[in-house]
Parts: sequence; C-alpha cells; structure tokens
Amino acid sequence: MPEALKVSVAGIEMRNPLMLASGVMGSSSASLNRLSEHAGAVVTKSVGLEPVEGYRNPAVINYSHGLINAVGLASPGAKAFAEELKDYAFYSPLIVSLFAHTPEEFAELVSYFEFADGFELNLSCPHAKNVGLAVGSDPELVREIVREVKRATRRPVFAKLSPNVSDIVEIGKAAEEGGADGIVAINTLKGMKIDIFAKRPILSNVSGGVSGEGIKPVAVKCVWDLYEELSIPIIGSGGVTSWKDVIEFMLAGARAVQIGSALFYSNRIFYSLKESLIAYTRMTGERLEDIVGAAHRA
Amino acid sequence: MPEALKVSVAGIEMRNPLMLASGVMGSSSASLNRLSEHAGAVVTKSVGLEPVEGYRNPAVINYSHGLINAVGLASPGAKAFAEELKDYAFYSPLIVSLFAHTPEEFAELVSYFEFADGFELNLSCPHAKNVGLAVGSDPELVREIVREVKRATRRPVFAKLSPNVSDIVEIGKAAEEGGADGIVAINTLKGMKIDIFAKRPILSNVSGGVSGEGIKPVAVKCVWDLYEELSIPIIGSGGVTSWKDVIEFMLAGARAVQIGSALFYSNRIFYSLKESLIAYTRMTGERLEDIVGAAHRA
Amino acid sequence: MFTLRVERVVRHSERISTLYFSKPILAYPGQFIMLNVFGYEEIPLSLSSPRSVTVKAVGETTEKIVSFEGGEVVGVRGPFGNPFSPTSGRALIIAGGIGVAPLAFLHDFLKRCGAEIRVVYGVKNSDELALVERFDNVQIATEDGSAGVRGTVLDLLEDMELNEYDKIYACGPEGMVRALLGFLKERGAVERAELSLERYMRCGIGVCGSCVIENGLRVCADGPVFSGKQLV
Amino acid sequence: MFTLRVERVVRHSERISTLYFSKPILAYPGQFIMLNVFGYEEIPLSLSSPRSVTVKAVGETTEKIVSFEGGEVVGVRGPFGNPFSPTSGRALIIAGGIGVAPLAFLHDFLKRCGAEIRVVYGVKNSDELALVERFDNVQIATEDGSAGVRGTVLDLLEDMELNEYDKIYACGPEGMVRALLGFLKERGAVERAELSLERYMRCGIGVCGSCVIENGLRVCADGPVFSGKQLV
Repeated sequence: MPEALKVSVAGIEMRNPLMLASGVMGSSSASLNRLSEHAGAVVTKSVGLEPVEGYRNPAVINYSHGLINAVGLASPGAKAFAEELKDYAFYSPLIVSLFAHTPEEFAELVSYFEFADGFELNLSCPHAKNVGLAVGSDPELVREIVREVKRATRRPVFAKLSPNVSDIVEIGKAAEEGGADGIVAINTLKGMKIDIFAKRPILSNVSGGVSGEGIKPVAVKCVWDLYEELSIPIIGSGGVTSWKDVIEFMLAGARAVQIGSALFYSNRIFYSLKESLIAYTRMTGERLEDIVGAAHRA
Repeated sequence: MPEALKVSVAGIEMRNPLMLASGVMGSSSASLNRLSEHAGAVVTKSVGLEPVEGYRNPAVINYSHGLINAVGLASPGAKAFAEELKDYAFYSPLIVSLFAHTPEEFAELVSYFEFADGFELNLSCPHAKNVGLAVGSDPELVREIVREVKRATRRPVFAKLSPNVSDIVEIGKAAEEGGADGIVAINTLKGMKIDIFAKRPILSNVSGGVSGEGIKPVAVKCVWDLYEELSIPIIGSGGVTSWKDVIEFMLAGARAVQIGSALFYSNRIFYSLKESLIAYTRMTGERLEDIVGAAHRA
Repeated sequence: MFTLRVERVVRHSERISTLYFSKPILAYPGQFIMLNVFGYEEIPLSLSSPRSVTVKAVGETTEKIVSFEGGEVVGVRGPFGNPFSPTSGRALIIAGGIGVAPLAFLHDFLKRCGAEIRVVYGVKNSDELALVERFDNVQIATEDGSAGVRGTVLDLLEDMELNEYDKIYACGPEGMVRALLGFLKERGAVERAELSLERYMRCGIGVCGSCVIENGLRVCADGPVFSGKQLV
Repeated sequence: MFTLRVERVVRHSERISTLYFSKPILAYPGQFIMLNVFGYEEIPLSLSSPRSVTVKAVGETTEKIVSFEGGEVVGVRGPFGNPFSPTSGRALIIAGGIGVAPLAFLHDFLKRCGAEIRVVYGVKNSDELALVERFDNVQIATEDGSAGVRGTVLDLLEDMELNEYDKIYACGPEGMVRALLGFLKERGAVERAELSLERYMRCGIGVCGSCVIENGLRVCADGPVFSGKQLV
C-alpha cells in the first residue's frame, strides 16, 4: 500500500483518506467487510439505544444532482447491532455512529461497542425527531454530549455536523471545547422533491436530507471555515464522487473524506478512487497528508 | 396571453409566474426590457445607497450542478441606478431589489424608485459584509426593516430570505409580522470551489453563493415549510430550469418563481418556459393559480 | 419517480393479480421496479413483462395492489438491477411461488432468442399458480398435490439430466433457492445457473444497504440476478 | 476552470505580447477565454490562435500578463461566445488596434476554407502593430503616419468596392466599430458584416449582465461576434 495515501486522523491510522459515510451500506458486517477491503475506514449506520423502524418507503430517492433520503434512523438498536458487528473483520478501522436524545444516552451507547476504533456522534440528521439536528444545533448541548462521551471512552470521538444551522463553526467550536477528537462536515441538507403528476411529495416523510454532488460546494465551504477556526482534524463529507473531489476537500482542510451517495455509481468506488489517488500522488510526488489545508496557504 | 398562466402576487398582476431573479441580467434597462417581453415580472440587481465596486473577477463560476458567485453587490448606487431604470419600458412589472445596513437606510432607498411596482429586500446575500445575510438572520432586525420600508411606500414589499439559517420559517414569520406582502425563498447557499491544480479557491472572494439545479430540493423544502406557517404569498427561487420545476415549486406553495442561473442556458428561457406552461395547462386544463400549494392537500 | 396508470388488472386468484400499465417500461427480464402505492408504501416488484407486474398479497401494500381494478395511478422508479443473461440454446427455468413473475418475462425473451425452453414450477397449492399459460413446456409440482405432481421443484429436477442445459434460471422463496443451490452444486451445474433473489429493500439504488446478502453484495444493484458462482 | 502553462511569450512591443499555451484549446475564431492571473484578476481575452492570446497592457492585470516570460500557470475558463461564421469566398477583414487578435485566428481559419482574404488594419502608431506577419494581403493605416498610410481604416475602405466581398469581418475599439457600422450601412454592406465587440465582463457565461449592449444582448453569450443586422 503506497505510503503517499496514508493519513492519520486523531490517532486512527488509515491506509487512505477514503471513509465510508454513515447511513450507506453500513447496517451489516457483510457489506462493511466488503467495503473495508479498500476503504481507509468505515463508519456504521447510526444506532440508538432502542430499535427504530424508520420511515416507510419511499425513503431514499435520487434526483439529477444527488440523493434525498428520509430513512428515519432505522436501526435494530444497540444490543442487536453490536451483535451484528461481531462479524466485522477489521480490514480497516471501524467507527460506530451513534444517535441519542441526551448526553447520558450517548455515553451509555458507547459501552455496547468497546471493540470500535472510534465513535461518530450523529448531531445532524435533518429528518428524525428529537435527535440528530434537534440536538446538534444547540452549542451548549453539543459541548455537553461530547464531554459525556469522552468520559465514557478512550477512543477518538468525532462530531458530525449539519449545514442546516446559521453558523457551523460555532457548533464545531462547541464540540472542540467538549473534547472532540475531530469534526465530520457535513451531514445532509434539508430538502424534498414533489412529483408533479401525482402532486405530492415523493418521500413518505415529505422531506429528507440532500446529499451528493450537487451540495459539494456547500460542504467544501463548511470544511474551509472549520479549518480556519479549529485545531482538531476535519473529515470532509458531501458529494465526494471523483478523486478530484477528494483532493479538493483535502486542500480545503480535510484530513480524510467520507463517501456515501457515490456508492450509487459503484460499490467498487473505494478501489477506483484509491487507484486514482495513487496515480495522482505519483504524478505530483505529494503525500496526501501534506496537502491538507494547502489552499489556505496559496 | 392565456388566462391559465396569470397569477396575482400581493396585488401585482403577472401574465405568467416567471420572474427574473435579482442579480442576473438586471443591471441595465436594455436587458430588463428584452427579458420583460416574456417574463411575468423582473427584479433588478440589488442596489444600495452608495456605489459599490464589488469583488474582482472571478466573481461568477459554474460547476457541474449550478453556479457559484461572489459579485459582492456591485452596483452604481441608488441615484445612478434610478437614472438607468428610467429607460425601463414596463412590458412587465418592475421590482427593485434593495440592500442596506439599517432599517432607516432601507426606507431611504425606496424614495429613489417611486416608479417601481414593488420592492424586494435582499436580506440574504451570503457574501457581502454587514448587509444581506448579516442583517437577514436576525428576526428582530428583519421585522424592523420590513416595518420601516412599509412605512415609506405603498407598493408591495417582498423579503428575500436565505437558507443559511437554522430556521427560515422564523425569519419568514418576522417579515410577515413586519408587514411584508410576500416572501421570496431562497437566496443562494454559502459555498466555494477550489482548483486542485492551482491549489487555491477560484472565486476572488474565496467563497460565494451556490445557485442552480443542484440546490432545488433545498429551495422546494423552504417554500414548503414557509407555506405551512405563513399567510402571505411565497415566491419560489432556486434552480428553476424547466417547466417541471415551475410546477414543482407551485405545488409546494409558490405563487410565482424566480429564474436566475438558468439564463446560463438561454436568454430566451422566459419564452420557452412560458410556451411549455401553456402546453401543460392545455393538457391538464388547470389554471396555475389553482395548483399553488396543491401538494399540501394531497 | 414517474407515474403510470394501471390499465388493466388480471386476477389470477384471491391473492395474486397481474397489473398491466398504460405504457411499457424499457427493461430486461429479471429487472425490477419500485412501485409506489400512494398513501401506502413503495415496494420492489419484478416485472412479469415490459408492461406488467405480478403481485402476491403478503402485506398491507400488496393486498391493496392485488385488489386494484384498473385506472389507478402509481409511482414508478426504475427499472433497476441486473437482468438475466439470455441464451439461444437450451434453457431450464425453475420457478417457485411468485418467483414465476420475472421468469415469465424471461421465457418470452428467450423464445425470441430462439432458445429451447423447459419450465418447472413449484407452489404450495394450485391457488398459487399464475402465468402458467405463458409457458410452452411446463411441469408443475404442488406440495399438497392439488395440481401436477405432489412435491417440490426439487422432486421434478431429481431425474433430469442437467448437463443438457446451457443455462439454468431460477427464482423463488429463500428456502427454495438455498436448497436449489445445494442441489445444483452437487450436480455440478451451479456454474451455468443464474438465480434471482428477493430481499427487503429501501432505496433500490444500491446505497442504503438494507438488501445486502451474506457475501456483502446488494440484491438491488449487484443483483437481483446473481450467477450461481457468486452465491456458493 | 482548468489550468494551463504559458509555454512561450512573444513580445511584440513594450505594451503588447502574445502568450502561447502548452496545450491548444478547442475553439473557433472569435471565441474568447476568461484568463485568471492568480493573485490579480480574471479577464476576458480573445484567442489569437487555438493556443494563444495576444494582449495589450491597459491596466494592472494586462500589464502583468504582457510582462510574462513563460512558465507561468494561469486559470482558464471557456472558450466562450459566438464565433465568426466562415466563408470560402472573398473576405474582407477590418482590424483596429488590439482587435487584430481574433482576426488573425480568423485569417488562418479562412485560409483553410479556401477564402480569398484582404486585410485592412488601423492603429494609432506603429508601436501598436502586432501579428502583421500572419496576414498575406494587408494594408496598414496609422493615425500618426508612422507606418502604412496616415489615417484610419475608414480611409483605407473609402475607395474599396465593398460589393466584391461575400463577408466583412471587423473587430476594434468601440469608436471604430461605431463609425464602421455607419459606413457599412451607408454602403449597403451591413448585412454581410460580422463585428466582434468588447465590453467589461464578469461571468463570461451570460448571467451577470455586466456586458449587455444597447439592444439588450450579452456580448459574452450572444456575442462577442454579432451580425451587422443585430447592431443597427
């Protein structure tokens, strides 16, 4: 594995900066094992203490420029999911994504997943009630949640933030103050699609979260702003589809990127992006870690 | 002109619901005259009391899913712009877009444009300092601005809102309380693009506002939410490119739509959209005014 | 998503109907659509021809669909998924239960390819039979003996010479597919087999992960048709 | 935006240079690019060949460009705009000042079309001449008489029989274009003319409105080349 692709994020060593984003193909060890063969790390689908059925279908749709989803944090609950993850083969590090209503619940969740290499706090799901964005738009609460989780585990803790706030940097700073080891930016944007012949919203939940290539400029800007103000590492997420997007996010300040909607194109995408990045680093002679934030210094 | 396309927005009678969005082709009477031959109404480029030079080029760029701009509210100032607009031929109603720092300045601006059919308050530009979003994210200030402008004119006043806030409905309600005759949603999303070979942001201002097809689901959701909570009319804006987009926005609750980035495809777009809408209404037998908000009743 | 009108409904039995749409869908046999019954739910359904789906009532939404009478407007996404690969040689089609739907579409397609086709079709009882008239050369097995031979498709296959067939196609309930895979492996025929799987699906487009099978592949995007080799 | 390296710079005079890029751009004569000089500004420049721009120093950014020595990396958007429409017949090219740039590109193109080409080229003084060597049949006018005849292009045109030409192409400063339009109209030749205009531009892609001319059309997207008919 080429040295030039290696990145270290809050002590997690990754063979490349390509992480599987939460919510995509992350419900079973079977798919995580397959994707982790080439990914730098994988993040599971978000899990809460209790089972959640989620919204009825249609829960995920695509439009010309990305996806819109309202799955509603469907999950088997912490106990059953921890059981499912027992079959994870650890070809690459495992980050478990958590959602909860209170700091205490977040901290309790951690205890189910002591085998994980790190945790991602879903403070940003735009379509679930009382969790996700509902807790992630209050800086005080974010600080408290991160603090509680950090007390409960020695593993790195990442806060995944939403762009659906007036000032994402304010939330990022709160997470940093709470002791977060890194920030993931961004989760999906609130959005919806209406079928003009049926004259009704397509998603059963009416609206959901927009992801994919269309929102990439928004995500790059959030990473840029967070990099300017924070000291902890930033993981970029939002529309990464080609190797050029990976480089763009890294230049903006991301040490790693998450890939979700692009699985729509291929479940071999980690392999093909990795190969493209190898070609890029051979051409330029760069190590990817060295270009993190380089556009700020131009 | 077919009856089926006519809409009335806060007393402004439009031959069709297709408005020219502010900031696009709206700096001169020459272009406004040409576009107003087929548009239902036109909105000028935003103007402030004093001349503003704006940012250096590159100030407008396109990406695969829309545009990103940071023009910086370039404008000749109220006096010179009022002079320029003297040549407007009024083939369709003229809405003058205003930006300012304080309620008093907004109210003063109105006096330069007594010939206008209405005003749009730019409370949402994401890339100008101390104006735009800087004043448009504070509900108190929005209420006060609208109230002052309403005192200064008997013409309809529209508040153009930003999606770069935690809760656009809260801002919309403040505008309604201040006496706004309508809401325009949405302005651009904060975003940026980095050139990976030059390793620097492309826009001279580093970041700007994202518009175009990629952000349409975000705009539709904002219109949907505003329609649920407000009584005043809503004008949809954000990615309208085809006649289907016009219908989708109207079903979500928009009485009219604004078209901006799509001028990139053709400056005959008002003509072609109008013809398509005529074909649509002939096929369905509907009057467009009757489908406003219809998806809420499905 | 686009919308289609249900033009005509053929009720095969109390629990099974075929819906014919007003317009054909450009699709290959084995592909499926996500059919949205407004006010109910969106569900994946294999096409039983370019303009039809054949549905069995197993829950609230499918019960609603089976009771359609024509004229209903439905939402459609797709077609999605990996189709069967055709042959112009000798083909054996193995259908179990409502798994007959994509195989009836495949049968029409293979006929146009000039294939020589034999069908074996197993159900619990004769009430579950549908689309039998679409097949030229078909043997039926029912578990209760109410039609054809008493038994399962495996009983019908027991005495067949599988080496005669260039391609073996199958679709049916999970238990049947599992048993069939074992059988085909034993007979050294698994490399010529293609099997269509069914799983609960959310997105239909390969991102949500709800239809992932044991080997980590996605039924919606990597399947629903898999080669026998991918499954053993 | 993409990036190109400046491979070579030809300095025609103190204030005019031609920059040759490391790669050609797929473009037609009359089209322009937005050239981004990092740290300075992005400006519109007509292509003087598929791999070059010819620039006159008139401000901070153009002064920087003219002083390039090769090896610089620049950002490029485009090519944009409406090109000249070619002819294989008799062509008259009328150049004023740095307006010669797109016309040199056009000249090469028309030659390959088999056109018979005559060029008239006016500048203030001989220091402003550039690309003259690209033309086979050229008459020059300078206002100070430092080269060719003393006067303007209109003086050169005065005695010409414009009816001889199937197409008349022009590019030059605003004053020249205005005078030329009047002259062509008077001679009944405006319908065979195509004129390239210059205006301050922001976006280059037809949305910002900064380059709109009197008739409401956009120089960047509806032009920069307009038919004579569009302008009178």
